[in-house]
Amino acid sequence: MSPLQACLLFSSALFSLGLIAVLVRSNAILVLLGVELMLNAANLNFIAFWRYGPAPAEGHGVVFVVFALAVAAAEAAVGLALVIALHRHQRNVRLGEARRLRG
Amino acid sequence: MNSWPLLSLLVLAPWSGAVLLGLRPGLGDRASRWLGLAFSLSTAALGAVLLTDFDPTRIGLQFVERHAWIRSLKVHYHLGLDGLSLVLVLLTAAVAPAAQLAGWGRAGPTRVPNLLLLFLQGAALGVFVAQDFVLWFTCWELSLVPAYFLIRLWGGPGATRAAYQFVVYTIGGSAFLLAGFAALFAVTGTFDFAQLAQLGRDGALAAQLGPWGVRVVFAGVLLGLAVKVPLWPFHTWLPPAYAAAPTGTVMLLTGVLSKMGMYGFLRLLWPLFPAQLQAAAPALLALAVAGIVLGAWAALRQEDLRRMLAYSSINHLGYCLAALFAVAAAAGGERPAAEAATAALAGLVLQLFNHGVTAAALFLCAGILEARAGGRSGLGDFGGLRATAPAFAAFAGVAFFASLGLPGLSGFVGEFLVFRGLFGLHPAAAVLALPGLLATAQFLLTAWRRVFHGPVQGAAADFAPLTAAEKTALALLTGLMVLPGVAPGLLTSLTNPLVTAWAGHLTR
Amino acid sequence: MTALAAIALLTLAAAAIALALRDLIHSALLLIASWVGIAAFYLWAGAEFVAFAQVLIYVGAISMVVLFAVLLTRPPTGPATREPSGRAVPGFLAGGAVLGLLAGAVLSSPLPAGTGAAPAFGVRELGLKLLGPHAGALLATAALLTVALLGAVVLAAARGKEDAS
Amino acid sequence: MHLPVQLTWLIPALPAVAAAVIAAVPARRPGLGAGLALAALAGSLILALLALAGALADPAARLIHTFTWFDLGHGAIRLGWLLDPLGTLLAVMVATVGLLIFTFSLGYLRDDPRAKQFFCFLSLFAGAMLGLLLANSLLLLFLCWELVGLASYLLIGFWFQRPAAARAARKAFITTRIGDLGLLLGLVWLQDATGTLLLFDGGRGVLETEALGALAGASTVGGLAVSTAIGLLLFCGAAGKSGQVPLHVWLPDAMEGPTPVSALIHAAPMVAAGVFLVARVYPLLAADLALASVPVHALTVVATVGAITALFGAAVAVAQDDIKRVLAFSTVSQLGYMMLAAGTGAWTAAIFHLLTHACFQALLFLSAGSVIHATHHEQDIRRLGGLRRRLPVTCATFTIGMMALAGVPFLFSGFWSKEAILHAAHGWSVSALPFHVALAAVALTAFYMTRLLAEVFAGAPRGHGAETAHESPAVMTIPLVLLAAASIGLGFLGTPWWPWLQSTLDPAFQPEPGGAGLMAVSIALVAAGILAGWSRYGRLPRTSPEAADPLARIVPRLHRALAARLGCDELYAATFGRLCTALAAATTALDRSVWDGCIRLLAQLGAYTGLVSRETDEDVLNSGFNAAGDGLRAGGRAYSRTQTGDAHGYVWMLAAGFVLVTLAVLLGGVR
Repeated sequence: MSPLQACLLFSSALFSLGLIAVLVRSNAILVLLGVELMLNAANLNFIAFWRYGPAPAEGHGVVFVVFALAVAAAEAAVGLALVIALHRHQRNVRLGEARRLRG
Repeated sequence: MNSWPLLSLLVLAPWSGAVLLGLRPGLGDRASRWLGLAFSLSTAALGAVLLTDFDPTRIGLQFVERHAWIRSLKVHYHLGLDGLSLVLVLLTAAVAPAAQLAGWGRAGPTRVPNLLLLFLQGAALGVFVAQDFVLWFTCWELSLVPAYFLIRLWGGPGATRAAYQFVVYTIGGSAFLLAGFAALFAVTGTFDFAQLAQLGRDGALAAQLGPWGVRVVFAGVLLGLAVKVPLWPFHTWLPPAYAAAPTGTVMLLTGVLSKMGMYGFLRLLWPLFPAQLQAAAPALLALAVAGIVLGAWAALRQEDLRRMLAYSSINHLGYCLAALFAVAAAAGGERPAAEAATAALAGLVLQLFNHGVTAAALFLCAGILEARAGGRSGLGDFGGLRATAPAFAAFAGVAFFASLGLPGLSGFVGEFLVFRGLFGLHPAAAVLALPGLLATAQFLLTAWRRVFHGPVQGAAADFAPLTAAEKTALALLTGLMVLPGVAPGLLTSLTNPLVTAWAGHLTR
Repeated sequence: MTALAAIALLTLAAAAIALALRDLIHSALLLIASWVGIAAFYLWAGAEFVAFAQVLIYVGAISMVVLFAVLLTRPPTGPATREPSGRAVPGFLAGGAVLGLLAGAVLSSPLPAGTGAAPAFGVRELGLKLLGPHAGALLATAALLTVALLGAVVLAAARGKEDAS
Repeated sequence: MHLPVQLTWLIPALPAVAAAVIAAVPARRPGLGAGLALAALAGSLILALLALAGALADPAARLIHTFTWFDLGHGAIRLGWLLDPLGTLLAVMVATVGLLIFTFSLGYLRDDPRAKQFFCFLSLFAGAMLGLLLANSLLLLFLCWELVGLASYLLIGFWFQRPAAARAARKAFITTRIGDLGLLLGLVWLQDATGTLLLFDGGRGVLETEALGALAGASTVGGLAVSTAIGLLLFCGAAGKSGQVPLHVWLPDAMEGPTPVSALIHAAPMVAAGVFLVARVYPLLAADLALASVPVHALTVVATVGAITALFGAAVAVAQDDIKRVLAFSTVSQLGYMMLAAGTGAWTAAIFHLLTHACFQALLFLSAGSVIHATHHEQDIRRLGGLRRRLPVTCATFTIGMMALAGVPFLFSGFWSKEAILHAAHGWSVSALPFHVALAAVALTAFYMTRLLAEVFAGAPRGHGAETAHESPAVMTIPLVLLAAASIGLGFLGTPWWPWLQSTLDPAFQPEPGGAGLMAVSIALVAAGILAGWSRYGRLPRTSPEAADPLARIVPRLHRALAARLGCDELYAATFGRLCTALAAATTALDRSVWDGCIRLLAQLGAYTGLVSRETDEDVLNSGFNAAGDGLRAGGRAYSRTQTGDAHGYVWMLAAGFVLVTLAVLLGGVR
């Protein structure tokens, strides 16, 4: 098992954990945190491929992760604001009860 | 050499005045007037400093300020001043305070119009000293905003349409300009005028753009500038705009803003595309001569004083364009034409200054007439004014005869030098342009006769005497019409080395 | 490799426990630990700047936001209610399936071995890249952050009408 | 004591500065303005006399002073002053006549509230005129030339509230400007060809051998030598200023100004400027004489135009009824003589006639002014008459002027100068026609001047003005007497036996022998003219203003045509005037319809594109889209049932989709 594969397995595991959290938990905050974990897993992949990839001097992976971090920050801010809005609206943060979007 | 950032101050002083006026909404009319005048005079003060520190024997830019601005686009905050810029800065210094003073007698709000005038002044100064396209173009476009609002909000009848036409026309022109420079940047990677000019002289620009590319870009830039000056037949926005704009605005429009286009021709089009301009010059020369002659004919037909003066502006700027195109056409030609080219270019610069002052004075006179005739400015609305307002008639007479090219006043020297150069470079064009001179005399004297001579009638009967502000503005402009007429060396010495160098490029 | 294994184990464990806990405060704190683990991974991989950014953004900023959100949305009485258990089993099954698929894919793919040496890509190089070829994206990100901030403020502060309806 | 050439500028500057000062002093002090103007001009006269003395001390030497006006390129635009007999002599003449006219104006405009302005304009005029005469640079000359035009515009339009005066002023300016444009073009051409506009510059001036040779050697359009073309262009300016046919139309109209102005413009200075210019650039005009190949010599054109003008003016003057108009056309005719003389090579004779003409024409105009002043602005000779007794001094001076103009032999100056011209025309080798034309004009001149004299002074008063006339005050009559003396005396400066003037002006002048026969012919013609005039007008004076002119009874159609000035004004109005109006209208229409039309067309095009695209959208595309839309809506309704709004549900779907895709990739080998 090469280091790259190890890294990728690590990220896969993290991704799956996030996915399970998203699928199972009903608290909106935790769902959001699951999503964050999945995002982090993706970032891990970028770093791994940059580290062991063909052209590390170009630094594409790092640059991408930097942008992803910024976007994640934005996403977290908006997401948590949404959670607060949801809470104001239905007095709890249970995702299952937020069904206004039903078609 | 002064270590102050004089050119930045030059541009920012009127703008800071505008900001100051903008921040004080409750300011009274009186305070607004004085503030506007004071800040518009800043250009005169700084211009005097520049004039004393300016070294007329040097050809290149002086007072240079250069800082990186947007690194990734290689845009610089690059200001610089040569003889041509200095002459135009001095012109602005003369016209802008007069334009402020022109609004003193007018009823209605003063704060916002004065604010906009100051803004316009700063933008025009920015155009004259910017040496980087992005900066230059920003100022170029910024000048439209206040002009639009001034015409739209405080203009006479038909102002809405005229303002709209003015802005759409000129923005339409500048769109081509911008597109052209975007293409230039794409191939050269620089916005700096000096670097671009160097590339243009070497022919590298044409090589990089390809034979068709360079033509398209040239045409775009040409169109943008031609609308601004304006070159006949791109002039149709001008008479309505000049007829509708309030007096101070039209003074700046004709005195300063129309020079921006000419400045663009000299600073951008000619250095960047010498070969293309040379190829197109005969056709453009024909258009310029058409502007001279047809502008004067059209002025002969106008019944409204302002429209007549607007057409006379087209006529007078036609001389500048004709001089430039004749010089451009002669580049590398058979005739060793350095002397004629020098005369034409020196005449061009003189004509720029003189037309600015003269046209501003003429429009100021028209504005004074209008203010006393309840907004009318038709030639038939007056008569015998010289009897009821001799002082005003004297001022107006100087302006009329300066515009007509009477020796001893400013108009003559420029026109003589332009004709001298034009004849040396392109005799047929000079001969064809002569009827323009005749028609100019004809329409100016006809207008003079109808307004000032004959029995007293119309609004001339109870003509209120000139106010102190009007007298000051008129006296200032009159002085600037007499002085260069008697001693043109004051101006030509500033531009002589520059002009000689330009002409020297031709014979190389 | 051992360092990597340790980091991975710690991170995964913290994340797993965090997601299983019922008390949101605790799970948030544990998640912070997991994020620190990820930052450690970045350090291990030689991307110091990203590591610091991870610490600053996740450990510093997002965790605070999460804690605030938790505090603001905590039900007035008692701890969080129990999860409905009906989704748990299929959830774990699905997660396991995804993990299996990914692991299979990773292990079966012919991946490049890499140089092994940590690449020389420091903060200076990163800065040059960001303000050189990626200047446009940087500006766009700046705009995005600003807009997101504004949006978050609007969403979180939109009282009144929303409540009345 | 001679005037240093460096101080030449003082001569024109004194009146010019006086004009500026007068403009600045308050209107309440008219006397101050007049005094200042007189003093300044007197100063100029003294300086001009000093300059003349210097120039006469050595007529062949030219005193020049050159200075830089402004730098241009590697060179400079240079101007200069020149003191030679020609310029200084005319400067003395202008200053003297001007001084007399100024004095006369004191009386003439005593009651005019705007007298201050009048003296301001007069001073400006005198300054510009003196500058013109003493300039050593064609550019400086042109500058002063245009200022002279401005001053004459202001003076002709002095009573600007009269529409006729306002129109006449404008007409004068524009008509002369037509000629001036030719002059300007000539200057520009000269500058381009020689690189300078200085007349004399130590061998490099345009009138010096080197430049003249180069100019005559080069040829241009139509086979003309460059010197010919430039000379003709310069002559355009001279023709405009000196009222030569066909640019003479402004001159009679210029009578609308006050009479001293008429004297100033018609007699001495202004119209003389054109003749002076021709004399000044005579070497240039004559440069092509040696060339046989050129199609036309410049001087031939000058002589031809001069001959035509001389005859035209004299003929039209016969049938005019306004006292000042008769004199105006006589001026036109006399200027034609001068041009004729210059064209035939005798430019010294032209200047001689210019000097004598200045005196007697000023005398005539001022006498006419005296008549007009005395008769309360009555100018129609049919309403005058019988003024011999009421205005004895004026009558005497007018008679002297008339005799000088008509060329009454031996005593009067006009005789000698005209004799010199006829002599030159007689000896002209190109054609004898101008000589015969000039002879005809001599007879006509004597005839119409006798008519004028008889109508105004003989017989009985025929109008209220004439009946109540009183002699003018001394301030007006003294200048008249002085001018009358000069009209007699000046002629002896250039008699065939002692041609001092000619040889002073032109050191190379050689008097041609044998003029006695010619003199006899011209004396006979003058006598015939006077007799004919006397027999028609003096012997049987007109009895009432309405009575028909004797000439109208004999040749009514010719008389009508002459009275209408041969329809020149009408012709111009019908051709150039119409052309101007039409061009102006066409240009405006071009702007309105074509260029604006183009813009509007573009706008319309945009609008049409919009219209077409809208129609297409609605009829073609929309129907299709509507159908598709209906289908979509149905599909959407069906699909929307899957949208439970349950976030978890969505994530489930995502996960399932992910698994499916991954499986497809792994198992299906999709790359």
